[in-house]
Amino acid sequence: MNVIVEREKGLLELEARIAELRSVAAAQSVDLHSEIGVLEAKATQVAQEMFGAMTPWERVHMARHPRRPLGSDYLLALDAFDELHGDRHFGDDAALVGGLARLAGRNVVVLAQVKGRDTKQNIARNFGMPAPHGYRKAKRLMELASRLGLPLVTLIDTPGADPGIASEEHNQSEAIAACLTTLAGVKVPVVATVIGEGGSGGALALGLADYVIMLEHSVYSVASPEGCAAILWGDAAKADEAAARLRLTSDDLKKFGIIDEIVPEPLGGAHRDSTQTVADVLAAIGGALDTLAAHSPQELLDARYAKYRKMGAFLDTGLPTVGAR
Amino acid sequence: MNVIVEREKGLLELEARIAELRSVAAAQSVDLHSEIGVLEAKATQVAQEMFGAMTPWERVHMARHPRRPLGSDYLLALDAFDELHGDRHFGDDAALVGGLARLAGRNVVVLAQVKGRDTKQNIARNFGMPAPHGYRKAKRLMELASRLGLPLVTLIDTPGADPGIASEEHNQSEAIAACLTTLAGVKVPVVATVIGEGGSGGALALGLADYVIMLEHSVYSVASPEGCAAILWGDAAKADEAAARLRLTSDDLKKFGIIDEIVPEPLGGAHRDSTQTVADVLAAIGGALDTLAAHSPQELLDARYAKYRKMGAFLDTGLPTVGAR
Amino acid sequence: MPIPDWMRLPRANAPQERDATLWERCPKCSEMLYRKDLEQHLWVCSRCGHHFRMHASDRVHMLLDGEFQEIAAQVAPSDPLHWTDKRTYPAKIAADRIKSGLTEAIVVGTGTLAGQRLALGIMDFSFRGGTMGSVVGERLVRLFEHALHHHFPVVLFTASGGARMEEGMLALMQMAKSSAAVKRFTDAGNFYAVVLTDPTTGGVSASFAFQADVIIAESKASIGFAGRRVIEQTIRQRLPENFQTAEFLLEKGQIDMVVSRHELRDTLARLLGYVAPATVPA
Amino acid sequence: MPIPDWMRLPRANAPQERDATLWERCPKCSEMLYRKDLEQHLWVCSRCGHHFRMHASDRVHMLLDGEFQEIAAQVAPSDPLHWTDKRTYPAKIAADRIKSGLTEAIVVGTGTLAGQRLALGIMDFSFRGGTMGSVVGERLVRLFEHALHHHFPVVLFTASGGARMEEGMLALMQMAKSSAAVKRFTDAGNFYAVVLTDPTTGGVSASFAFQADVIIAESKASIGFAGRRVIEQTIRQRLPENFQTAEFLLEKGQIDMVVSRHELRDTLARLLGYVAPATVPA
Ligand SMILES: [Zn+2]
Ligand SMILES: [Zn+2]
Repeated sequence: MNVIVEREKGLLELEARIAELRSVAAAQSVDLHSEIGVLEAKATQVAQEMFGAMTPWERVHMARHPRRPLGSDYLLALDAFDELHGDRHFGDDAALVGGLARLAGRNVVVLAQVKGRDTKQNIARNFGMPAPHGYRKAKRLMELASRLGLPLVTLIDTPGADPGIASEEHNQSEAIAACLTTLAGVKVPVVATVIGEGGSGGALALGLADYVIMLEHSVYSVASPEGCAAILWGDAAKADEAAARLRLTSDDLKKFGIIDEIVPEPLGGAHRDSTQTVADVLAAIGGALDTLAAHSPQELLDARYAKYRKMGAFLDTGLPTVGAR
Repeated sequence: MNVIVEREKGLLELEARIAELRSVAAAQSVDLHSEIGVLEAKATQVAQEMFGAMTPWERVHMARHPRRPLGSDYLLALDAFDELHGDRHFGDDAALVGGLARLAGRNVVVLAQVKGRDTKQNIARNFGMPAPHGYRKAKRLMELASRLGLPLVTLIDTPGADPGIASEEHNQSEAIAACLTTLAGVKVPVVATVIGEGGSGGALALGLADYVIMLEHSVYSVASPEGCAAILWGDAAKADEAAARLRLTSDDLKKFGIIDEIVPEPLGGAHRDSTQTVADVLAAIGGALDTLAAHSPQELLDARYAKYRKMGAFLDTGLPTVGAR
Repeated sequence: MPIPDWMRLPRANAPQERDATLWERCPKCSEMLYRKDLEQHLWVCSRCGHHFRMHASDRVHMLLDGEFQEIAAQVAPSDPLHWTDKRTYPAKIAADRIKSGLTEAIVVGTGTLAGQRLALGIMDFSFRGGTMGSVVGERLVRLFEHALHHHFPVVLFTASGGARMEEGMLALMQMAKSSAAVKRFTDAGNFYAVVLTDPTTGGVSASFAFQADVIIAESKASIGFAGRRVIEQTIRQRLPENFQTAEFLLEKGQIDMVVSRHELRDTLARLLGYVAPATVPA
Repeated sequence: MPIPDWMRLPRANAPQERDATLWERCPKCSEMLYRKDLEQHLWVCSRCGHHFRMHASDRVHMLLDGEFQEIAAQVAPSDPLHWTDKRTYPAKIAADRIKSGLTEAIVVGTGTLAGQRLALGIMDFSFRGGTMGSVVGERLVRLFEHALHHHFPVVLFTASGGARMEEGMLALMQMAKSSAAVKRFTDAGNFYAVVLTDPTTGGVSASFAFQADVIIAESKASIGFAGRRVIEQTIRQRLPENFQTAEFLLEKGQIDMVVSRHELRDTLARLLGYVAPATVPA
């Protein structure tokens, strides 16, 4: 059960009533101006209270909202997109879609993790969890982008890489690991955007980038809050506490220097205005591409190495004074 | 039924009788000197008649002789060999073995197609017909050789690439095609040797090389004589005629410039002295590596391109006068 | 548009099933189709969508804005093996020239597609079953070298029964020769797309056909390494209907897209647009 | 041989199951083994061949000819998330230091193996389950940079439960950080071998563990991306016994070889010999 879906029901009722009053007013030429004004003020107040300051756990649910714009919505909004299928060896993975695209006046290669909107779609797309042949298709297209000099744009939205038997048999570890070395070496700008759930290594496989954007209420985490809670407290119900501890929100991650930019969402979440949200994200990506276009391949590679080289928090002055010696 | 195996029976009987006489002579201190001499002369004469000039079809059978030294025999004769397994994605193919090796004082990466010696081994090694994951392991090791600066040594002995359902499902075409582009681009010397059957594209996948050696009675063909006869005459029994037409012997191929060196076999074929044959082949490879070692990576790449660039026989002066216009 | 030599070969004069009648029977659904209509519909059956094999010259017309500058047209087959089976190799070549109106199993050259210059190679099954011999290899390499020099993208249409037996190992070596040319071309950052048409097998599928950046297949085209019959003989059972079809390969992750012939030109135009933003005057 | 700091940590003084007794019970066959014998046998059960998890310092002694020059020993964990669950992160670190006698889940440095100089990194499951946090990432990168500079081969021993939760996304980013370092190192023509030991999973398996030129696994080691329990919960059925074992991975083509611990040093010596022909004085 999604806590945001539950909580926004009251707001949706309020908005339905406003719409109803408006149509009554229009149809019967009654002046309901002040009644509507009161309800609108109320709706705004409710929305502010609900969404003005969300807990990390609420933001996890926002990131998983069933009406949140999906990878496929972004692909549809591109100026042009031609999907390229398959890893050439084993299969085509609908959970990780890639192709040639035009975005903000540039030709790019785009890679997007895509969840389904309903159960049927989710089964076809394996709930957005890529298999090894999905990551191998991604690697193929990363190399294509690098060779053709096309910038690489990735959209991240996955609970994690597929944890099934076949995926282990086909070496999921190597598939993700190979994406990471490939991204470390591509000679073109790489812009990654977390648009929903950034679930662990399966997300990072598309996330080693020159510039990383997060949609405001997306989350990006070393482990799912449920999994983390189960490990730490043997109790998945403490996921809300784990969500808070993991520092998985966009503002936390910006402070840690793990992401570079946050794209704000409409009050109440991206799904309240999907079209605008998608446009805002694509504009942010376009801006990043403009900046990166000024750099030579070698400059990009050096800057990318330097960026990840300094990631981490540690002491470098000998043993810290934690614990006894 | 192998025609060479059939025909050498008489010779083997003769040799057995000589050995028998020798042991009788030794055990009973009888002087059988002249009898043995007569038989030895006879054996030499028989061998000369049988093997002095073989037809292409006989040489096909020599190349397929059940006691011919196999890829595994060469690997065992290396100064050192550590097998590296698997394509990292799908499986390990026993029909195409690869690893790090020491040969003639050099560290190299070796790739060998390996048939079995008996039915059990042949099932394990799929009769020397590599599957896509075999060629992908080969590609991985070619890239490793190139990156580490280790020369690449390949040993070719296959009826052809595996033609099964799973191999088609896993894109046998692409697996072979990728070996070819990879070999075209490796920055190290490549020496290929046909030690038995060089069957079509499945053999060529290891055959794009700076220097190509053939063991005298090996064959290297665009199609199997049986397959060729079936296509041309609808009659696989005409394989002997096809074998002659296809020009698949080492001397023909040397004339066409397709191979660079022929390593002679003992009279009667490589299996008559496997140890010596294997040593001769390894020495020839060592010699080729010595020559190639003098060249820079760029020189190797340029020479390799030029070598294959000029392969083919065509007219370049307009339409030839074949047929009517 | 100046018509290249090979298009002037007396194809129409030869008695050939395709040219002899006003009507064609669809091999898939048996519908009788009026030949003029069929040409207009790019040789696609208007009833069942079956894609007929298509002549190289028809493909050129279908794809290019106008002129086709052929390359290496004068490169012609010789007979290095002095081959003969039921007929001599030269006799086969001569007969296929008349039958197909082509000088070899591939034509290569340059032109523009939707205003974008490209190097184009088209194989034709009607010449020696689209087999690859020395001429196919040489023409391909000259095309890739020309395209490399001018930084043109390359688009190839494949249709092939594999390596050409009558040239023996010289034919097999064309796999190596063309692969080396592809490698040089793509390593330099150039774009190479292939369209696999019915049928694409053997030495062609196992070399340049599967080395492209983007691999398209025409609907229902039969594509594979080993021939269907060889596999059936090996495994001693019948293969499923869709085995080695374009659609099967898409499902197995082997190709990027299956495209109907009607969409092919637009698809190629878009793909070229991604990699060659600067258009040339049409 | 000067003993590095981390070997001087008071491991032996801590009350710990391994150090507390003269005898160890084999978790596989239940044989009681005399601890001194077990150490002599490289922590391999003399009855059933079970490979015990091994301490990093024991591995160093097992592998190197003599001295181990530790690198980045002073790089130590901080607490960027101010993490606390049942205990604080610093408290966990402090406890594991005493328990393991290690300053972190990896030690890195240089030495010679059979006369051949190498850069060596050894993870130890007894420190935070071998999880990768910022210190593991930083020490790894310093090792690879040092090896790149000196053109040494790198050999890593992995043992890890994955990324370290207590450092959140900073831990996950070590996958990217270490991958970038591996890429630079191998692109420059240097040799990198890994030995996967029990267990190697998650963020470590999905980064530097599977990026090596040669991948060895110790007999019976458990190796995989997702944990066994996660998969069993997902598919709601029990996995076969050998699933995710070293032997299973070999069969599936994922690794180059499975090696018994007794053969490990000789195997590594041979592998280093192929890529570093010039030996240094031992
Ligand atoms: Zn029809
Ligand atoms: Zn035991």
